[in-house]
Amino acid sequence: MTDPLMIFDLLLALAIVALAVASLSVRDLFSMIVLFIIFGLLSALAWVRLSAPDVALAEAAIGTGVTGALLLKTLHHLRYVSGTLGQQTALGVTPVAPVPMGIILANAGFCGLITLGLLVAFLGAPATGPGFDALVAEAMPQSGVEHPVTGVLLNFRAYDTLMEVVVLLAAVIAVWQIERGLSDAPAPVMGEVWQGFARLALPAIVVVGTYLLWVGAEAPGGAFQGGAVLAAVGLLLLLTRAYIPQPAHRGVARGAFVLGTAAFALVAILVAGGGRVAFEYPLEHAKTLILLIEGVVTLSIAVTLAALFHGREPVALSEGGRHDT
Amino acid sequence: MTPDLIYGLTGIAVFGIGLVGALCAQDRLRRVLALKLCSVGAGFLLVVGAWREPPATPDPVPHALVITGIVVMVSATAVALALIRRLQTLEATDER
Amino acid sequence: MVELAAAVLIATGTLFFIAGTVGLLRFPDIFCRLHALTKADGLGLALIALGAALLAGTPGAVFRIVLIWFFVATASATCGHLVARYARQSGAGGGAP
Amino acid sequence: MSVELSPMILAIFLPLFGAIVAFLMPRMAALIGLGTLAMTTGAVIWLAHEVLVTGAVVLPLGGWGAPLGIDLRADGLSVAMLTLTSAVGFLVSIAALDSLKGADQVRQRQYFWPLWLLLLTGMNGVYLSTDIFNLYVMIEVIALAAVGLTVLSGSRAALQAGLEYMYASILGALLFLMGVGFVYLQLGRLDFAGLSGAAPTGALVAALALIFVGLALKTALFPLHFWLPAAHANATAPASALLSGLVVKAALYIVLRLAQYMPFPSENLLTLVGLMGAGAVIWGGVQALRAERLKLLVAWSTVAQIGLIFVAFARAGELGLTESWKAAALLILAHGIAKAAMFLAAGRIKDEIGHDVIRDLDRTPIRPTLAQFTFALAAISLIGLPPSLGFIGKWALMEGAMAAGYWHWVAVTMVGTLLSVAYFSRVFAGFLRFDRVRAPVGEHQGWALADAAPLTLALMAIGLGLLAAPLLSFLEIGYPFGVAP
Repeated sequence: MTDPLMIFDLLLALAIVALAVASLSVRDLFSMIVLFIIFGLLSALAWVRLSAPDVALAEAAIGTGVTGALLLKTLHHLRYVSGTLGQQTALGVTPVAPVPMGIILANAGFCGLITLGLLVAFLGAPATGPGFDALVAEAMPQSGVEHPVTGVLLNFRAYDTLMEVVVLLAAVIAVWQIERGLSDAPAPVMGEVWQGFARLALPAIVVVGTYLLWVGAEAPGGAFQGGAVLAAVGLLLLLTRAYIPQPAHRGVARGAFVLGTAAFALVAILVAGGGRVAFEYPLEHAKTLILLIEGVVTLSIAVTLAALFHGREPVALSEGGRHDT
Repeated sequence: MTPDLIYGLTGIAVFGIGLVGALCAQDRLRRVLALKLCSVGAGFLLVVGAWREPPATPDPVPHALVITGIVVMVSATAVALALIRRLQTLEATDER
Repeated sequence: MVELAAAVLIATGTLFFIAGTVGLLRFPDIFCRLHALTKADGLGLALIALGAALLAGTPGAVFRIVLIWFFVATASATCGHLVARYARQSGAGGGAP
Repeated sequence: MSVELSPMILAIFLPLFGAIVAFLMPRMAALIGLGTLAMTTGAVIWLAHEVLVTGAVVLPLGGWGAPLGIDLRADGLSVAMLTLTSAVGFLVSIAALDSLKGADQVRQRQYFWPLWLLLLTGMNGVYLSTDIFNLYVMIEVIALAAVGLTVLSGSRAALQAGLEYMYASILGALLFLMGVGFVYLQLGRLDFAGLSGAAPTGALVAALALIFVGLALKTALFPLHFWLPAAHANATAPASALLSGLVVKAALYIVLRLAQYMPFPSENLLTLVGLMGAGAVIWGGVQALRAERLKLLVAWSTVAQIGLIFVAFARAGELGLTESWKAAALLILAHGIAKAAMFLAAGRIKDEIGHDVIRDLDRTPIRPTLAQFTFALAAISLIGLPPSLGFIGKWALMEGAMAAGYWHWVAVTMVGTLLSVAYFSRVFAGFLRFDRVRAPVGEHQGWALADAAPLTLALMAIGLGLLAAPLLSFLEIGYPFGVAP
């Protein structure tokens, strides 16, 4: 008797592929984004089925949540700027020099070839490569945390995680440099019920976010998932206009962006000494150091993601000005 | 038909769809979305590579890599969307 | 015994979800569809949450399930209100005065 | 509590801290930027000394060792790239001090330095890394900082070019990530030591192909070069010097490094790479001949030169791979220095004459300035006239091709050189006013401080040709080809 869960896997896999095709082929931009968000949530569910709860959490919170919010904000900006706010469907703006059909078909064929090649290579590969299981299991006692994924993220491959936070910092610097001044597509006014919901949800989100950060040492969770949930606090504040970014707050915001990277890099350097290399935490302090880094990085990620959602440096029009080059 | 085979094929299919979208889509937002599909496809592949038969726990290293990949992808998407918003503003002011 | 009760609860919950989806597909305009969605799915979710709570071992898990139910219920109510409000304002509601 | 830091850690963390402090204090960003660059150059020189004395230096981060943790490794090639990056970077920064001092360039001045230092962090990280997923994260750091620099000018053309560049670099990075996924699927480990000596099975060949296509997209190799000319031509002068001179080199370095570890599966794949390079040389040359503006011409010549580097890579077939990476490395160094000098000089020319349309370069009243002289010097190295480093690189390329009997690559190099002479002479004709309108020649322009940086770079590009022998022996230190480090 086939395992019932396998039927569920097959259905989920079909749903995911169908949603991917649908989200790229539907004409209306708003339905494209909604289909993409459902695709993201279902792929998070698929990763739970592949017993990867951390990744599912990260995909749901960051990959779908924050990305979905960014896409919706950009769509709102497009409709507001092009004056089609009232229209029901927002169709994609085709560029002035559309690429001839021949090149598009050639590209599509080229991609089909690549996908076919990948399929053959994937089926040919041995089912389970040797992998790092033994190495991680043997090194976990010295890592200072119980949960293996957090151990890998913040101890064995801490250099990767530091550079990932640097990527986030580079993103917020680039976004602040691209867009400046006051938002020319203000968030729509959404009425009292929404304000009530936000007032109810905010404290709960803060508690859930901090819980996610704290539980990261023993169970799925950690800095990035907690940071993304806490970023939702920032999004809610921005959407309900409870907080409108002021030019005066730029200094604090810049401090919060760099806090995570600076603390992580400093800890990584200061432990190097007395026979230890960079990123080599002394065993007895390992847990406290990792929790310190995780806390600071979470705060930094939350503020950075909220700033990426706000999408511009809050500069007073006089100083920065819309027309400065 | 173990889960890792099913989801491995899904991952490659999603990567292919994203690739086609990234190269053939005309609208800016759609291309950003297609690239995000590619990144989910690549994530699928790594997580499938980490999956082990149920009694054994999966390999944690690719999980950490995919989390890193997701955060990197969201920052790249944020910069691309900021560029698109800025271009929209400039194009709108030029038309008026 | 507990498994049986949980199975029955989850089955009825799924039935409500199916009813909600059929309502979504069949009803003519946006307000009826919203009605179907928020009511049927809300009840369906409550039943499934109850069934899951029966199966959940530790009290901690039960508390988390209740928390989940509470947040999804409030969120879906708020979203229903927002969609209805937007539909009324932009007149896309289809026929409603 | 004494903290002993290896120069490799300093080379990566100094620019990172510099970027953080420069972002926190925008008004003093220039000062912090130059200070950080000086310190980073010091760290690179210290690392070069260590590599000279003890050969390849390996630093297991976190003390975990290769497969589980990440190792940093510095050998001759990586230190040569680090020196190129910090030397060219330092001089471009001095030029940036001058070219971004305009009253209306407040925002550009504030944001150039944190983005440039993050770019430096990413590049130093690429040159020292031995883990392919770590390379992916570093490529993303470079990509985001480079896009930030491309759109620094804020004009609509720069933003459009920046968006195209963003799409191309994200797609390239994702192809690279998919390749990393397949390498993990096949080998179960992600570091270079695991790659060397691995039997080329189906998944590994697919991984190699994906990684190469991803990197070809990032280095703008011929069929995938569509994004480069607009991005490099529309950026501000220092930004385009960094983009063309240094950013493209990081992806080229990764191709060289992976070719040293990953076995090339077959001969005809290598000839395909060579053909793509040849296509780039010819197409880049033709487009440069048709270019209207000076910076566009220089950007198209980048496409052609990158094609030449891939031809150098494939010049002696599968057997010659152990030698041909040296010709490619020499060409990379030569192109890095000369192209940065040329872009800075093009920026200076535009400042002085007011426009950079090639056709009426000869209608300006002023006599040839120092910037035009620097442009000519840089062109000498790019064309490959002796004694410049470009000549040494091309000579090593042709020598290897002749020895292995691959005469067609020699022909391609010749055609490339001819085309480069053709499109550069279009510019020189304008400088020296040979034809058409005899514009009245005005008084001599004084030598500006801003010309110092491009001139030094151009003279370096030519002078280094004389130091080719020690440079080649330095490149071979700690050389890992085929041997696990």
